[in-house]
Amino acid sequence: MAQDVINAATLGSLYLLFALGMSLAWGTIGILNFAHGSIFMFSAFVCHLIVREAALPMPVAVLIGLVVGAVISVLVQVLAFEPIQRRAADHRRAELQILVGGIGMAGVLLAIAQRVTKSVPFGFSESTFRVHVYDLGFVRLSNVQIVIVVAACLLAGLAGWWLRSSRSGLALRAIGVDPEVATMMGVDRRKLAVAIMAASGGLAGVAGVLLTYYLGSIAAESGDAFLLKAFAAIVLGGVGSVGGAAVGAAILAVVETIVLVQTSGTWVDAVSFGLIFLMLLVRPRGIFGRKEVRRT
Amino acid sequence: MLEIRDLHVSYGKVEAVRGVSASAAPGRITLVLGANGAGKSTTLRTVAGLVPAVSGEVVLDGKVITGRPGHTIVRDGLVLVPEGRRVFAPLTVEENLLLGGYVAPRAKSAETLDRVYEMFPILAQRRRGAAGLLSGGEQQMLAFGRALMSSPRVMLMDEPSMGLAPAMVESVFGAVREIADAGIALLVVEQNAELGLEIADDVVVVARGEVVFSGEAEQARSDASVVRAFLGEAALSQ
Amino acid sequence: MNTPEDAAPPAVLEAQDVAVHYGGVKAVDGFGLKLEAGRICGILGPNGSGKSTFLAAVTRLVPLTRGRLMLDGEEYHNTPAASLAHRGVARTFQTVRLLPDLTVLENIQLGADLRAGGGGVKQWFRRTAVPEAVEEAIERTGLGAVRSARPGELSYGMARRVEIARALATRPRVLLLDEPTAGMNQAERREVSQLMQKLRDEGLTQLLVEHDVPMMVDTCDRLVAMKSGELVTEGAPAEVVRDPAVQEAYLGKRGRNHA
Amino acid sequence: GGPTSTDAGSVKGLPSTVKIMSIKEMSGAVAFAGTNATKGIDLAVEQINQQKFLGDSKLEIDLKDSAASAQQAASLATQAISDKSYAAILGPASSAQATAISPIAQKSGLPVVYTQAGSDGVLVGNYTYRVTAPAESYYQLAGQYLKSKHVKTAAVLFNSGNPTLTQLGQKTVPALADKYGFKVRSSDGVQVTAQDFTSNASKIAQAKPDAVFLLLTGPQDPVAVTQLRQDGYRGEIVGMTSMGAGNLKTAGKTAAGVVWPSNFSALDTNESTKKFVEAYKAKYGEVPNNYAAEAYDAAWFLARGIKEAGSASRTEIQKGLAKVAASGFEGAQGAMTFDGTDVRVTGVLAGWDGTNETLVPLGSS
Amino acid sequence: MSYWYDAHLILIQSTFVSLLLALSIQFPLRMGVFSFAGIGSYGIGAYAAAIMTIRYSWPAFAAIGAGMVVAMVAGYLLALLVSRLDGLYLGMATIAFTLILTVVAINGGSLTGGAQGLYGAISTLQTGQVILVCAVVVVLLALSERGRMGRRIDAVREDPELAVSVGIRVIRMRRMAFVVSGALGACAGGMNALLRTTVSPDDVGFSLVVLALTMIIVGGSRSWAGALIGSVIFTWLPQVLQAVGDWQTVVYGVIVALTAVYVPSGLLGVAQNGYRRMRRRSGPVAGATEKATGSEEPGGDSAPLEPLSEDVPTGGTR
Ligand SMILES: Nc1ncnc2c1ncn2[C@@H]1O[C@H](COP(=O)(O)OP(=O)(O)OP(=O)(O)O)[C@@H](O)[C@H]1O
Ligand SMILES: Nc1ncnc2c1ncn2[C@@H]1O[C@H](COP(=O)(O)OP(=O)(O)OP(=O)(O)O)[C@@H](O)[C@H]1O
Ligand SMILES: [Mg+2]
Ligand SMILES: [Mg+2]
Repeated sequence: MAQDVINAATLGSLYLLFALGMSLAWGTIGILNFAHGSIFMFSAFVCHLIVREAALPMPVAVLIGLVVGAVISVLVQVLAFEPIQRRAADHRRAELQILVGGIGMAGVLLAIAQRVTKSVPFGFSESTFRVHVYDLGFVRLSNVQIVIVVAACLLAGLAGWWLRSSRSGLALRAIGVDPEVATMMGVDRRKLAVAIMAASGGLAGVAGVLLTYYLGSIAAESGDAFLLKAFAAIVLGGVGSVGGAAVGAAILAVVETIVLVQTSGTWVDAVSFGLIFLMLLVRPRGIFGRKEVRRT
Repeated sequence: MLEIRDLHVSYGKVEAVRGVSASAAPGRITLVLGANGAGKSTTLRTVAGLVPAVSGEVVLDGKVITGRPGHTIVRDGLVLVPEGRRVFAPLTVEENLLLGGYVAPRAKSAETLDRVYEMFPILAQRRRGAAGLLSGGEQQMLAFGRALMSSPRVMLMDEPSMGLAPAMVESVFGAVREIADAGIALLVVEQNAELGLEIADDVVVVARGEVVFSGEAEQARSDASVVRAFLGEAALSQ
Repeated sequence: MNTPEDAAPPAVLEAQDVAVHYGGVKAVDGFGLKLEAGRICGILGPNGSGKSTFLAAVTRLVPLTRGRLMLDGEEYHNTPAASLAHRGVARTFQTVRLLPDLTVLENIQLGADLRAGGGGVKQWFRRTAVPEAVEEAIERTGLGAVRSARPGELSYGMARRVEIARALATRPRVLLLDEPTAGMNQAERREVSQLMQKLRDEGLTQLLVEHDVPMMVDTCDRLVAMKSGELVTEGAPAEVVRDPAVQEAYLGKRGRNHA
Repeated sequence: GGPTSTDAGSVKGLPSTVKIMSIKEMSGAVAFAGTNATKGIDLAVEQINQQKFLGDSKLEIDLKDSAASAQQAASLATQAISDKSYAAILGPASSAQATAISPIAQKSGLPVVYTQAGSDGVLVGNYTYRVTAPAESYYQLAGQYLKSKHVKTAAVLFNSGNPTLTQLGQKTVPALADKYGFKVRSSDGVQVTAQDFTSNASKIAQAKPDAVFLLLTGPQDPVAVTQLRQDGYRGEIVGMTSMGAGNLKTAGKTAAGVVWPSNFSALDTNESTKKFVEAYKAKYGEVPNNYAAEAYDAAWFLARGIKEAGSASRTEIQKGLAKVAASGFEGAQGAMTFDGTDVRVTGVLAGWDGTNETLVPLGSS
Repeated sequence: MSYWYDAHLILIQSTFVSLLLALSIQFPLRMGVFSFAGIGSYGIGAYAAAIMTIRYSWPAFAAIGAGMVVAMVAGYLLALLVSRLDGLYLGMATIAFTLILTVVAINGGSLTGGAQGLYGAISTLQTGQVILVCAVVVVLLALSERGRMGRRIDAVREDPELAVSVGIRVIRMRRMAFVVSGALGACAGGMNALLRTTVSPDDVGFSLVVLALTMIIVGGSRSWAGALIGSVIFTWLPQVLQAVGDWQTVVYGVIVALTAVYVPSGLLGVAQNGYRRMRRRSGPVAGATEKATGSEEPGGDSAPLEPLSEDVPTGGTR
């Protein structure tokens, strides 16, 4: 039981780490980045290539993941999303185009990684970091698990504070509503958009590297499965709320763990997506989602 | 303080502004009048850096600001209250105001916030509510307050009285006058010419993208063509 | 209430004790009025007094917290909003709401589509709406020259007229207008006012929300003043405007001069 | 290796080249299967042509990428069918693609030889052959191994989205348990795309069975093994062929001791296997894996069938293949016999020693 | 020609199946209903048709029809359930619906054939019949894009509240969108299952959602022609990309990204613009209908200081 709690916490933290970056970009400047999963995978992949050449310690690997993720994410923003937003006739069409643009970008990253790895799993076995498992008698806990849970809580807290309490957080949310008026108020929207995408990609990179340490290895396709889970967690929690993403990730992780422990596991997706479905029926804008502001 | 010199602006092939010149000085209100589609809003938007000018220049405190990106212009003390309010609907009233003070120092921003709440008590009441849920008039107040938050030296206003009840128009115009008296330069576009002329110091009339009248408000009030066009026949016969 | 010689005509639409609350915000709180057949009734009230919300409640676009709505003496506060349009109630909105991809003509046809037939599958694919209704609405509002323009190319005044034309094209019996002249200049306002009076003379029942007091006094047969979601006073326009409560809350110094 | 006896000279009735379409997954998630298979096929064709196995006529392979899409695979098959110059197809590895090809090929009478493609629906008639033996046909090796280790209890973790793995987990292993005297304590499915097995691993580690069957896909294998070990599980771990092909490399030492029954191992001492491995190493400078070996056999099987037919006609080739199948042959996978159109091999027990694949001798304990 | 037809039969068939599938997502999208339930319906249709054919030897159209009926009922019930959802929340709920169906298919035992799926669904369905069905569907949908129905659909998408105020029963229209989407999706699925004679859980999933979405966005999201363009491109692209060898997945991604970025109104929009430009160039007579409506002359020709000269379309976008 205690072990299950630890496991659920780890899984939830992984989902959160992944979802956090996606939620940041989506909840502020309205970019639902479907390339997020590929950025996550590709950061770990690049890190793997580097670690293969030089045995690096974990913090350095995480840093590399962060930088790679941020750089790719900024590239995607500058090459795809920014031109789409600049050209799109209206908001709704831009939304769909960004989705598809992200899908295309994701395809490119995935294809490159697949080509190089031939879809054989890759990891950081050459890193100086060693997974160590502490057996506390009633539970077993590894050092990676601790790092993941701590990182998730810390980063989520930081992101939440940033959006709620800082001026740039406020400006970002304003950009998502009306970029032109935000400009009028003195907000440099291009710079901030690049900044938030960098943060988002950096988080994806950190998540990718930590996940790879945790699982030992991931494959080129690993990003896609997480993408859907993260999307689900964000929607469940309510778009635009970091706390929502955290709660969504936690619910998803707990449900999956329970189903895995209690049943033979083949129904996991049905139960977790069934739950999301029901939750949405009860709360159509997610758990912490604000009602859409609409007036007659 | 603010000088608009022979401004030309086009949207694609459409020439919206064809040589507008106007100016605003501290403590004075310049009223811009003109028919629908005359190019008033376009002029203001170009000054605020949201639309590129084809030719001509805008000079703020002796510095040419034409061609500079929109977000840098607020820092120099020029702010625009946009046509149609354009409040950030999902953000709260207070967040809208704080965003208005994005470029102002924090302490200053807090101080101005109190002043705005004092000027529009309804906004203080609704500070935690979403701006999009306010009534049309309330939103107009918010847009006005938001612009004040940046502590501007030059303020452009695009139809500030639209949708406001008479009493509120009066108090907004009172506020506009007060702001001008505090040494701010104001350039106001207004459909309600009768009221506008009452508080204005200078008047510019625009038609089809060109200036057709420019002078003191007093002069405008007595100019028959201006009166006929903007105050109606009734006013003329009075 | 009205001029003594005509006995008060029957109420086409009646709202009693209407309340719309949003959490703590009492947007409308026990307001009501009667729309008499072939008359123009106006609502005056400070910003945020609940005029638009009341209109939304009457047209069933927001749910009632309490109250009774009646059309031709028949309660309708549980019927869906769309059926209200079918029963002859049309409206315009405070902010211009046109479909950006359609031309002016098509936007107006959208209104006439209402009368193009029932809900049967065959009707879905009918090519044209009632063309007479569309032409009539275009002519009335003077939109002939811009019929093939798109909303983005229109001036504000024109766009507002399209709103009115669309409502007229539904061939309504009752027309509700929410600040139809905001952002227009004096001359344009006068035209809208004249159009409304002409429609009244043809028997159309109207409700007008406006902040332009002289125009309201000229146009309306009866005025209702509202404040904080409640009724302040009602009656003949000149009287209502002179009411001290109205002057205090709504008109301000200058407005009083007008009255 | 090649055939033992080759009659030189021309085989009557064959054109100067016999064209075969090879439909393989060369890109996408299962590209590793396609690229390795292609290497095996290239080697076989090189040998066949050099040895003049078909006399003066040459075997020519036209490689097409089905890019992991069943629709693309089926479309390529119809192109092969309409273009009469194709004599046969070497089919793709994924069951989804194979089941899309089979009915069309069978209907229009074009012989197809598959490797992998373990699903039941793949073999639909006498024109469809498969030279990868179903895992359950040699999986008793695992039973023998576990018996020698005196295993009494076992747990099963299988990928419930994959037909082959599901079949192994739900049918083969329970049957094995009956036969070799151990009990299956728990049997859990995981999703096709599952990446994290922490919960499953904890659950199994707490139950402490003597053995665990991990019937997962290649990318899932190292993760599941690592997590089981990290959760303190010390018993036997038995997998299936997906453990091979370098998939355990990232798990390294943690995975030492994992075994899996395999239709092929490069370490096999079998004569024909050794010959293949040597030739492969000489050509590519690396050790062949099962995908390469199976495809190599498939190509040779086809060549034998063509020779037997003595004609490039599709119906004749089908008859030729049937004859070859009836008698069986020696290939990279050792001695191969056929059950209908489906191959059977003896198989070996492969294992992982922490850095390399090894051969696990049975019967030693 | 006939050789080419035979050799590319599968792609031809797939193009039409993809068209129906794309339409099943596009139709609700045109009403602003972001529903991916069409993909789930595709699964329902595919399994129903396969089961009816294999177990009960129903004729092709009866088997497909059975799937369509089931999917339409499911679509209607789903519409009732999710009536309060919109935007991407609705998208998520309907993706959940689709994924749940996939899991059900995997766990469906002998009825659905489990992870392996069903095979041997041999029927008499002809390519010509598939094309005929598509033609009928396209004609009906094309009608729904014009005239009264077209306007009403636009209104429901752009401004549901306005739509209600002109008497459009928005809720009913939305439900209809789900039902039609279910029918189209199930029809596509059923046909595909019978043409391929197999169906497996792999066939239905998130990747199909992504594919369908890509088709309609790249092709054009407002018209059946856009869906057609999208389905042609994404069915034939892999074939064309054989030329670039194992770079094909990379090139595919680049193409998708480029079209999304640089072709904002979809390829259909590009085609329409090109056509318009061509017509304009081809002579003043043809171009006359396109005459600008006066917006190019701010202020029109009214005298200055007479702001409201009648009927002059002057600008001012608010
Ligand atoms: N959906 C809502 N949620 C919360 N408050 C609302 C909502 N809709 C309206 N309100 C509030 O109810 C009050 C009445 O608003 P309404 O728009 O009806 O006023 P109004 O009389 O039309 O004002 P105006 O003349 O400025 O348009 C306002 O204070 C507004 O903020
Ligand atoms: N985004 C745009 N694209 C093309 N033309 C435009 C655009 N915005 C404005 N115009 C045109 O430019 C001209 C001037 O418009 P502008 O909004 O400046 O007028 P205005 O004087 O503010 O009118 P109003 O009183 O209606 O606000 C009009 O003819 C209008 O059609
Ligand atoms: Mg303007
Ligand atoms: Mg209002």
